[in-house]
Amino acid sequence: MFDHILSILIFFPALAALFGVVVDKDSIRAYGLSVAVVEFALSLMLWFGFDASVSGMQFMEQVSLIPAFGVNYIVGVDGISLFIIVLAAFFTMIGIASLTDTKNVKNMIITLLMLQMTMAGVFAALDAILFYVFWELSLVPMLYIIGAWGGPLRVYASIKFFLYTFTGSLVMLVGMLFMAYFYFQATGVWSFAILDWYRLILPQSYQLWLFAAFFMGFAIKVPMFPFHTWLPYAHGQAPTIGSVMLAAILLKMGTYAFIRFSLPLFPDASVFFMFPVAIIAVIMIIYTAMVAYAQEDVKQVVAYSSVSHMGVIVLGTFAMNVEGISGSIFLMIAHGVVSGALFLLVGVIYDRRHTKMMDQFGGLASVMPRYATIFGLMLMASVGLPLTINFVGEFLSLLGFYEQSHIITLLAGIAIIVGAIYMLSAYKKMFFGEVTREENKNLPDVNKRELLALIPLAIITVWLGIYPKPVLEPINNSVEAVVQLMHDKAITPEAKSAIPSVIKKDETSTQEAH
Amino acid sequence: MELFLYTALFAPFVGSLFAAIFGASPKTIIAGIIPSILLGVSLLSSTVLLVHVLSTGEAVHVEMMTWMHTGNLYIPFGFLVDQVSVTMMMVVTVVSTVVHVYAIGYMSHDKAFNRFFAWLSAFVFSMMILVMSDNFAGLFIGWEGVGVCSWALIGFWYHKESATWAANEAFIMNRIADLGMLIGIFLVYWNTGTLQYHEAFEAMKHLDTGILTTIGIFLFIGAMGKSAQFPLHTWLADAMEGPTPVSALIHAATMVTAGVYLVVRSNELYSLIPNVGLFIASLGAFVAVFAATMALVNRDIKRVIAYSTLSQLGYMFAAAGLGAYWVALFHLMAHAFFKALLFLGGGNVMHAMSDELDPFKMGGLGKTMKATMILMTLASVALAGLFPLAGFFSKDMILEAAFSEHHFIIYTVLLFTAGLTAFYSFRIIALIFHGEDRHTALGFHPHEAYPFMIKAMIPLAILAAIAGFARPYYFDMVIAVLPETEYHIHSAMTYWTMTIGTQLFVIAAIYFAYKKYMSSDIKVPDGTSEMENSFKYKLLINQYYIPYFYEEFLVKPYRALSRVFWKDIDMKIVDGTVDGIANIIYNTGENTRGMQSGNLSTMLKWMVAGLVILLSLAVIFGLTVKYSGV
Amino acid sequence: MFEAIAFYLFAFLTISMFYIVVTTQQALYALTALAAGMIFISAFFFILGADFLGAVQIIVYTGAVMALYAFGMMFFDTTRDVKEKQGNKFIIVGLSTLSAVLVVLIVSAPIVSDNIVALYPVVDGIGNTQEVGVVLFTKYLIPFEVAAVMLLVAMVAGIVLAGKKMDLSLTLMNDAEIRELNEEKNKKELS
Amino acid sequence: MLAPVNVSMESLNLMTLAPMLIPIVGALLILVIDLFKSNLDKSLYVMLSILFLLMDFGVLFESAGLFAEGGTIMGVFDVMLIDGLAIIAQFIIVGTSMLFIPLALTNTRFHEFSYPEFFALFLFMISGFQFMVSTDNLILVFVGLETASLALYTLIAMHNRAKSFEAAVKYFTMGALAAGFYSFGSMIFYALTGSVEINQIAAVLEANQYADIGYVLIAVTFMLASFGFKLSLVPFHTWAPDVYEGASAAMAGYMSIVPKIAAFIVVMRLFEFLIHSGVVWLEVILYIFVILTMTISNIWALVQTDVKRMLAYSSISHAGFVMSAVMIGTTQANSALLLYWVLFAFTNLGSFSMLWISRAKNTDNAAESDHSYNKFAGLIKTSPVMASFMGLFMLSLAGIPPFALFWGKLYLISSAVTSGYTVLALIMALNSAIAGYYYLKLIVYMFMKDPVVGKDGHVYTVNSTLSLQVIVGFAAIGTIFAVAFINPLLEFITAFAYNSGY
Amino acid sequence: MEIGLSHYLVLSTILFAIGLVGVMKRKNLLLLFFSTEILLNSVNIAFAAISHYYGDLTGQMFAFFVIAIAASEVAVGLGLLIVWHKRHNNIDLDTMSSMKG
Repeated sequence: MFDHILSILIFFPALAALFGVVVDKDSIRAYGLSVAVVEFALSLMLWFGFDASVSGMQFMEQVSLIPAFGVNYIVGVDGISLFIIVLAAFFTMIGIASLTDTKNVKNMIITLLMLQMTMAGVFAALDAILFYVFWELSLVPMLYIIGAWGGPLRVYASIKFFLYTFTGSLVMLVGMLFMAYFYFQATGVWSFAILDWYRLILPQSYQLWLFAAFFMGFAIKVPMFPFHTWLPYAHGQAPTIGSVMLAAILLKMGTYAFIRFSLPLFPDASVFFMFPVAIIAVIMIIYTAMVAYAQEDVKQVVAYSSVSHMGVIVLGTFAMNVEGISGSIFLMIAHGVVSGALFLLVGVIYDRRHTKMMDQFGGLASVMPRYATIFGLMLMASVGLPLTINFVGEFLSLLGFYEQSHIITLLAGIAIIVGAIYMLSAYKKMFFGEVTREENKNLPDVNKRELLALIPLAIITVWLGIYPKPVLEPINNSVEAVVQLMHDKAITPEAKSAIPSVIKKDETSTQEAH
Repeated sequence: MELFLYTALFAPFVGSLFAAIFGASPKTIIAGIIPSILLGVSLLSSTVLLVHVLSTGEAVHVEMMTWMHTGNLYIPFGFLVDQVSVTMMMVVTVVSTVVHVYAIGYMSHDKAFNRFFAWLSAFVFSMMILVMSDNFAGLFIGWEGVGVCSWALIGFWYHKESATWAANEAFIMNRIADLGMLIGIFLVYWNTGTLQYHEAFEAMKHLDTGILTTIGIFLFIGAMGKSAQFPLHTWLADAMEGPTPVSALIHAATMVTAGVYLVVRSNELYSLIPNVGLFIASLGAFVAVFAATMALVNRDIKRVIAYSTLSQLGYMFAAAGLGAYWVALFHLMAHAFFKALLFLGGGNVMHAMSDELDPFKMGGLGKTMKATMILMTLASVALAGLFPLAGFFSKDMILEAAFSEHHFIIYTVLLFTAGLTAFYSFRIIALIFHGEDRHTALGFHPHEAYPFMIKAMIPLAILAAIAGFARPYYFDMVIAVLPETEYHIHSAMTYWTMTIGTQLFVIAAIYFAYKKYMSSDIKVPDGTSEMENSFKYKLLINQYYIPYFYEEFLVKPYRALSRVFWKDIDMKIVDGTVDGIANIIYNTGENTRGMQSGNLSTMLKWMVAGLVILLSLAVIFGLTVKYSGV
Repeated sequence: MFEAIAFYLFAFLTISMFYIVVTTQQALYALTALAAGMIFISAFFFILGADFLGAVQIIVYTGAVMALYAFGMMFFDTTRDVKEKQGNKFIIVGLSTLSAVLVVLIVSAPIVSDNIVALYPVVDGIGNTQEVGVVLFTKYLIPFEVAAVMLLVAMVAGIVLAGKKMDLSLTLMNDAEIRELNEEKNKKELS
Repeated sequence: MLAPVNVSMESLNLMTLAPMLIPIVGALLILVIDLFKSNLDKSLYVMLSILFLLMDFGVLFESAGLFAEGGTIMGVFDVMLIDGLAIIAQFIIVGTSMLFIPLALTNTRFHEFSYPEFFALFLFMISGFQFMVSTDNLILVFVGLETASLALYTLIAMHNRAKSFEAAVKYFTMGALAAGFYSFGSMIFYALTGSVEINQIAAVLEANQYADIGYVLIAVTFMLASFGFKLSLVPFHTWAPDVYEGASAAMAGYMSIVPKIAAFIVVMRLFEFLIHSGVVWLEVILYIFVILTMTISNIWALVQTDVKRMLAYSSISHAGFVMSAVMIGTTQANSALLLYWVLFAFTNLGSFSMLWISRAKNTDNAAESDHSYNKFAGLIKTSPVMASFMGLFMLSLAGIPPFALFWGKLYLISSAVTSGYTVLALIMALNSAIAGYYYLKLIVYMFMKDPVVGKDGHVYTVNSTLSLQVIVGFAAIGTIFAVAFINPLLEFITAFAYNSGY
Repeated sequence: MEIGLSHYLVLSTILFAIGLVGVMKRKNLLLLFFSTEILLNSVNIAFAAISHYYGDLTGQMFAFFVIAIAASEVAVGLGLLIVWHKRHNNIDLDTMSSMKG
């Protein structure tokens, strides 16, 4: 039954969205929720069917699409992608469950289900073109969500979001075509299958150019400084659900792609560009954290905090060792959960007050204690408190990069300081102090529906913070395979030495087996 | 024994959860009682463990489960109860049990009673993790855990701006240090391949001194933050915005000593790098006198006690830095008891005075608050280090250590600080309990605290009184894990001279304090007196202008820079470039669309023009080929 | 020699005729000059031995095309001067001079062509018309037929555009009006 | 005396004529029917046209079979040339025509469809294009081109509105100029080589080793100018926006595809051998053309306020995009060109049909033109299905995967990459990004703005009939599920193009 | 003085250029059509000349078809001209710019 589970995961929501067209608009919410629940259940089945001890791809399916040009429908998951898929399904469910009264709710649900398809597709795709298809397609529902349900600047924000990412990914597409061409030159066969590409060892000069091309696409998506300016607009204008999906899943596409494409395909270039990228990451971390501190709109704080955290993820990715990459993948999931939750929380207050300006609030802790508690928990997770989900990822990412550079890690570590500064000051502005505004005095606390969405997130936040093993172990195995691949492929001596070989690990693992 | 270990560790956690369940509901006394009982359980378990460790001399080591495992990194939730950690456990559980019971009374009128206990127990749990962990990562969990609990408890009265500000300050300043700690941990990992204390210290023996020094410095930076050492000390005084039991437990007895614990725990590392140790000791000595001077003039009971805490932490670091780890630990323990007692007494006074903190507005409270007076005096005597209370034994050892290690400057500084300590301690005792009644005029109606609160303080009083005598037994116990450094002054003559001299010096200071502040012409200072306008006073009351410096040169520039980053760089330059490119493209279209004039004649001209341009190019190319080819 | 004289004479005449066509303000002058120019061109054809083409040129151009134009001109008031506002004379003059100079520059240099094999060589002693006929109805049969279709298309197009009431818009008329129109048409056909 | 010419019927290969003759017969039949009985309904003529085109399509299969077996077929004194390109191009021409002609069956009455001549001219035009692509004789190309063009001018004018006359006149006049260019270019080729057949020209030039490169370039220049007009390359594109705006949406859509593919085929035949012979100048010039056309028309499309006009500029841009394939000149590029055009046909069929469906008899006074962006504001609220379809086609045009045009772009850019045109590939990619903006603009209007025309969605579907819906549905299916038929299509095209030597 | 092919080609080119001038200069539709006729005719001379000098009939064929095309164009062009004139009562190109941008 697991043979086609990935395809089912990808296309079930799309099909359901099509059928959703005929569902009455009063019942669409229930319909959407049930579809999302089924989807989530499917993704859980995927998890349970997943063999954590295997490092390679699982549940592979392959259908030829354009054999003449080497384009295939190949899907499969490994530890790297598995959890993001689960997370995507989870957030779709949470998102639909927590949808407040929206106009055109039917369109919203259909769009969300479509979005779910693209998200599952991106992370399951093992063919570059298939990946690109879902990658681009995911822009469309998001464009609609921001543009149709967003704030006053929604059109500007949505177009900016779309065109910016679109531009980057077109450059990436050119890179992909070059990659396929090099593969063709080497083997005489067209292929866009990533696993095939993994076997190709390119000269360093090619790697550098291709890395740069792919980098454009990924960096804008992540978004990395200085390509990040679409994000505040997108988040600022998007409805809650849009921000949640964007922050929780869509941004992860970029960093995921780094691990899936850039690192294993271009190990030497990755090492070559490690420091420039790391410096950008450090700028992202500190600079955007400071910008976040200056914000007046709480949603923008969370938005900029996303950029800051993505910096840590990028840094971990480019650590080129198992600790760092595992950490960055874990942090992707962690940041997904936490930033998703934070956006949901911002949405809660926005629903009540229709403003996100922090100076409109103050003293909410006494008016909405439960809300304040959950917000506080997520805040602490966001600043990377140990035993919350974020810490594991952040710790491992920084730990990993420390092997490469002490100074940069030290600078990146400032994240934990500046992160605390903007988060705590935002929290202080919103929740502490006296309730000064009349309209804030009788705000209702979080209701059942909102709790339904938030409590699971809170549980995950703590659970995976304390016991990350179920997630970390599959990630670890797959990452080890990737790092080993990179090590084996590396051709320059610098790269060989920067990327550690994993094989020596056997003796330690037996030692730890007890 | 594992059962006791888990009980000791998780009982506070259960208590915290229990109280948290009632977090949002109105005050229920049960939310205070249950956690207190559970803490008692934890205390009992710790005692059992202590007995076990004492009797067998063996550490209890368990590994509960894996936390992180990826690549070569393996971090379990492992717990170690050895001689050092059991000491800390006893200190933590004893003080926290007392404080819990005390707080049931102290917080009885607070709306957020339940929340208070949830956080307080959570703090104890974090602290237990901190001291019991068998690896650096676990330590860091506790480290951050106590940080966040401290944040929540300092900002407990969140409607007060000053409280929330102080909470954030504490958290952020601790974070700065935590970064150092984190880097230290990374260094440990990449150099030794493990974070387990045992294995890491084992591996360090083979490492280069340079690396060890770096590790030592970074770990100590972590310790500096938590233990509020200069220059990260400002948060501690501000942290007094929290409820008094919090100050007693967190900011006197336990959390702030975590830094000392870290250094003691890493003794094997610091033994290898004596230079860093010396630096620690010097910094400790400096902080000791630095904080003591600030305490001299402060007009806030709790801040005075906080500065005193800071000063005593300096002592501990001085000891630890000099290699006298067990002395540091011993002083830590003794200090925990009498300082907690002092704070709780201060809490009683505050309660009595409706949260008034200025001792100048009190005076003569001894009449109404006899029990409190006795307890606080006792604690102050212990703090001052008079025989035979706990402070004498522990502090004297530190002085001896400094002396016998021939660090006479440190010795002198510490000795001088001892005098200052005695002076400021009794300054506030005198101002609060003795002298003229200055409060009635201001409309205060002081009353003694609940009897059970007083009773709750009694164990601390007893411990503060007798703990010193446990020194030999204690020594025998901890040398199993700590370096066996006993200090013997070579000549008995010198020893006695020193001891008695110190005692006399202290007594003189106490006398001076009483004399100065019991006089009947003490008035509530109004900023007009000559002393208040002196440079020295201004310097001290403004804490050497360090907070001012931070505000002006760090906080404000940071805020301004953030704004510049946002408004100017992010919006104008970075985003402006993006929009600029888009606008250039769009405007090019807008400005050139006139070319499509819709006039057929123009269109035809365009076509001919295109042809002519092509022709010219062709001719140029053709001629080039013709004349270059030939 | 005769050839050279004829060439230069007719070249001069054609150029001046066509020059008049593009410069005169009088539509009638232009029409006449064009017709004359066409006839002079046919002279070249005769010089070059393309008798059939020369004949066609005169018949088709001067006979048919010019007649058509003449009919066309009847619609307009031809007595009036043609007023043409010129935006920028420089462009026109510049572009055309440039193009002429460029092309002349290249074309005046002798073309060196080897390897040219006449596919349909001119055979001596046979009339041009006959030769043309053979080639036209063998090799160029298909283009010839397509040209026939093209002429049909042109005819249909001419009829549709000029003959079918394009001044009425069936798009905008309602059904009743159209019915009326059709009845009118039928009546005309019957009568 | 001339020797009698003996020709055997077999050597004539009259079969090669069949595909072109069928539409001619159809057209004549329509004219004849009209002679006997006028005022017949347009549906009759539409169906007749479709029938004949279907027959034509079937015969093309026959030709394709012959080609697959025996390679290129020359017929009728070697004037006709049925090679792979000719077959594919005819498939596209006839197929697209078949899909466009049902658009005549509108709900509202339009002037041109009341005349049977419309359909006759339409069929004549198709045969003209067919002749144009299935020969390498410049004369036949010229005649076929003119046949088709003259019919096309008339068809545009028959829409019978001021703007459509204006469009027809503009198109016609510029077309006449282009015809002059064409004949001048042919003349120079003839002067150089003594032949008007492209393969002969190629052979002679090859034999001379391009000694007269200057003359070749002059000829090429005139040819470029002529076909630049047909293909609407900048700066010969100026007619396109006006003509698209003036013509009916159905006609405009048709124009964006069929005449251009015919022109592309001729351009390929004409320039391919030059490029392969290393005429650097041509390569450079084409490079400039490609980039200018793509970029400038994209930039102008950005600022349009009318959807049809925007689509016109977008078509120009697409043509420039595809022109790059001619420049690259590899088999992959040529296949990409044809593939792209098939997919483009589907997408443009859809988008122009959508415009056509929404076309009212009168220009709305509130809106400044027939299909202004404003008209489509808030379409998702008034007519969600329509909005979704329109959005779909816009996404496809923008090159969002997995919709049809993406695959064309992919393959085309890939061919650039494969031939080492890295910069070109990047420029193509970036131009797609710029183009994204104006397609998106329509989506923004439809999905994110509030309606201005009225709450009644009927305004948008005034023309909707079953046949139009079928066509749109067909286009939509082709657009969405393009990936399903791309492989056979690509293999077919590649094989045919390769076997024809392109 | 031998008249060679070049002479004819130059003549043809000059006539063509005159035609181009006319095309660009003329704002009257009818006169514009005249100019396009000049373009085609100029080419015809060249074709006939090449044909003559190469002794090949193809050029004459081309010229023949060019004439046919010119004639057809005239028919259609005049049709359009008349329709336009009926509507607007002038044939000035400058009035013909309702679409632009």
